[in-house]
Amino acid sequence: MSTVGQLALLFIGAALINNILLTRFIGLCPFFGVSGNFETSLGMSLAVVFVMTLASTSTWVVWTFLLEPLGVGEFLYIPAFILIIASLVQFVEMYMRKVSPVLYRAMGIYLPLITTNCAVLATATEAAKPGFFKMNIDLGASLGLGEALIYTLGVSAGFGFALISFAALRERLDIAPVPKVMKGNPMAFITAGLLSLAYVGIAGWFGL
Amino acid sequence: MGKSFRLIIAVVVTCVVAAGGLAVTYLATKDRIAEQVRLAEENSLKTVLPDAAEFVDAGSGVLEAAQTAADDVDCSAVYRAVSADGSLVGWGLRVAGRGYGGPIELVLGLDSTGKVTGVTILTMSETPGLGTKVQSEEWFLEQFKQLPEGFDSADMKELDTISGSTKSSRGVRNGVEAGGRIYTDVLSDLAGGE
Amino acid sequence: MDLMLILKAVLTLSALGLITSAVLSTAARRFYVEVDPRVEAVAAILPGSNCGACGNPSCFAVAEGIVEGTLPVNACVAGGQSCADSIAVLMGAEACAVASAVSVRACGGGNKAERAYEYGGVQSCAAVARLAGGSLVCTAGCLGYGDCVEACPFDAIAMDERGLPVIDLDACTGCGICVHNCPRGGVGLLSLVPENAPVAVRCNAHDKIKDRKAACSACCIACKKCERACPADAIHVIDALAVIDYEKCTACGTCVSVCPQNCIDIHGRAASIPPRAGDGYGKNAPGFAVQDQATE
Amino acid sequence: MGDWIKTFKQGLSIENPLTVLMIGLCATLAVSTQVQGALFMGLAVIFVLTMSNAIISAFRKLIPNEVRIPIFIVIIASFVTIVDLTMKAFMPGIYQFLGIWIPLIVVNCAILGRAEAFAYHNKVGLAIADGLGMGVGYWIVIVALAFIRELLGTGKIVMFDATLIGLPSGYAPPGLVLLFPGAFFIFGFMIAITRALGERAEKRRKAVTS
Repeated sequence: MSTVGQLALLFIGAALINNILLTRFIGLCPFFGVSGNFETSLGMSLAVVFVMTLASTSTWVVWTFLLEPLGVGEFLYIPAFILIIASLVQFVEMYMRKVSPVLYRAMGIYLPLITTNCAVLATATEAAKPGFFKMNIDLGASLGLGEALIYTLGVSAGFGFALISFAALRERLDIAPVPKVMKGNPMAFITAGLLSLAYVGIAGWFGL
Repeated sequence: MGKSFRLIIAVVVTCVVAAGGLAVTYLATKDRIAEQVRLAEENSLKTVLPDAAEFVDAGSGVLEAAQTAADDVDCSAVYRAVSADGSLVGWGLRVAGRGYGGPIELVLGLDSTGKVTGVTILTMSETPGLGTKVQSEEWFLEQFKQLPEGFDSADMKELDTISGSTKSSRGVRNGVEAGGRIYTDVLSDLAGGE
Repeated sequence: MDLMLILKAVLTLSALGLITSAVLSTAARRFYVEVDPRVEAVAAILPGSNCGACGNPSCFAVAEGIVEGTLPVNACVAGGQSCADSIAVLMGAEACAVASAVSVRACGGGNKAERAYEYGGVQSCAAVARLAGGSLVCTAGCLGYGDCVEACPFDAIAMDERGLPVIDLDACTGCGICVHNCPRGGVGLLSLVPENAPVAVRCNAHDKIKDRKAACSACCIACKKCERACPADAIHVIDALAVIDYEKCTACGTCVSVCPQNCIDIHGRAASIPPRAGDGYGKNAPGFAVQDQATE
Repeated sequence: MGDWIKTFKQGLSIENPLTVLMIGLCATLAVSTQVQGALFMGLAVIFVLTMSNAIISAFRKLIPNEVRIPIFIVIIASFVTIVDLTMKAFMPGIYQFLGIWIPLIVVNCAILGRAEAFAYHNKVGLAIADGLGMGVGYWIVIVALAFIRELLGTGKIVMFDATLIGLPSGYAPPGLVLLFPGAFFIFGFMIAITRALGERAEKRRKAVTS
């Protein structure tokens, strides 16, 4: 099943067709908060790619070796996964702040923001237990670790791509002649709507 | 050392209480959930095969053969529909074609000659109001009944799709088409009903 | 069977809880990094949910911002009013006097500056700045469409008849929003100077003198007369542009009278606003009384 | 009792999680294609927010500061799972529609944020008031959004298979409204309107007082 073509489709599917931000609506809180300026969204996307991969690997391991065999996964997966993600983020943040303050300055400050990010939990659960989110690229009964990683990389790349393109748009937005009442957030929403129209279009290319 | 010990205890105690509570709720609701799923399956089978009295699982051998026949569409259950006196009335298939929002699980009723007696949708996650029209537009599911016995993908061409939700209608059509393939490859020679 | 399930569930989750909290507490000790206690105090008040709604990456970054003074006390959106009040109390107790600053305009051109093209588009500096670098021949001058006027939350800026924004020193709080909003704010057209800065160089040009003169008649021609005349050695011509060092400046006003281009003038007083009695600008300076209206 | 009502009202208007604080957007936009679904999503949020606020403020003395985030998360996750299981058992139709959005309540910024900001520092009574206030604030906005989207998108509002309100049959519903981009547009306009109304009310109040 895991020919290179299959993996490539998995990656593109997760990144563009089912872009987690603009076509699945997951992870919008930081999307509108952080995209205010360009640098923060760059740092944020890097941090998301890094943490999401770590999170998905750990949830995949915990699911296949701990929760699934014991049969308790069905109702314990929410607290278990979110506990792992929160502790993982806190650990990485402490580690990074101590070991490399420079990297921490650039990327580390976004780490806590990722604990409450719906996208990370959604992808971690999807990588561990496919089909739960009914993403329309069906991932088969269960993902091998390699496929789970590729899937997560795809999703985080899509997240970063959407966030950065939206941040660039928003910088232009501040100077656009917009009626007073629409200034700021409402206008950001309308732009996000247009951007998501484009992403829905991308899905069309692939005949989905 | 004492301080961090207290921290760990606090977390562990919360986990114990939470896990205990969740386990109890899970047990309380487990049977009801199973019941719901079985019930949904039961009456969807009844709607597609009205004159069948009872549905018998066709056994894992038949299921594997059906899954190979259906190949890209996954088939999760095959039932033998038998009437009161035990004679074979037809087959109930649970197949899942891929729609826009994800897999669309269908229950497909075929009579002993392989003609479609009915199609109902078990679960789907299409966009409400657009994709869900495959269910709300009665003519769409009814049109599968006109398919001849032993239909194949050629006959499927004439069926028309719902405007605005081509992907969802194609998902349903793939499911039914897979049912046709299962019938011609696997079920037709079982029609003798051992 | 059910009891077993409950036991298994309790064991798995508490095992996870044990591992994660053990790792975290040891990590907390081994990776301890000393942090300014005030930042921690503010961070404790903030919700700590790091939701990003305020545009900052994390609550900790907001706490640092508030302590450093770069963020307002009510920066936290999610925490709402209650959280803002408690932070204000905390910060109020320790708010040290920050040297207050005011904004200054480094351009004297306005209507006198040559136009590169007639512009009829959106009346905003940012928009015109995007069109071939702005409608002025001069690449650093004030475009005059009033983005700073509109952006100023304290209404401290008003356009005068010369087509130039004038900053009212009493209203200006030095928040820097006008500098941020001016498309040429970053390159020195608008900048923050100490509140009592008496004089200002009304030119921001960095190109060659020849081009400058062609672009605008009110530009600094780097003749260095001010540099030679200044008793306090507070003004120097650095890469062909006069720059004032406000620590040394004694507000004597000699440079104002000496400059042949009248490019240095009294800071913060528009031609249209008559000089107010009791202006605190270098009372004893010989040149001031005479120069009051001459420059405009 | 006075400040109980004040906190409750605050949650509704000044600190409304959606229109003002703009947190917890993920579920709102996705679920608001059906009033029935939005109704139960709002109820689920109210239940989880109020219960977790109550428990957190009840035990706030016992919860050590250093590990407060993991403990909050486990408490909120348990309440979310309880909602998840009960809905799967008793309301399969609606659970089918809400699907992933129930588990994602646990990372809903509004809940963790309020639990942390408010519940951990206040008495139980106030925490419950805040939970209810924020929850109802969230609920009203999500149902309003769903009402607009379902009416415009499908031409009729269907609740428990009963059509409550239907537009004249000639109305050809534009598909876009139900798709994701439509959610962004409509929510954008909604915030603009609420902001305009808020400003006008503010002006009127200022005119009265000054």
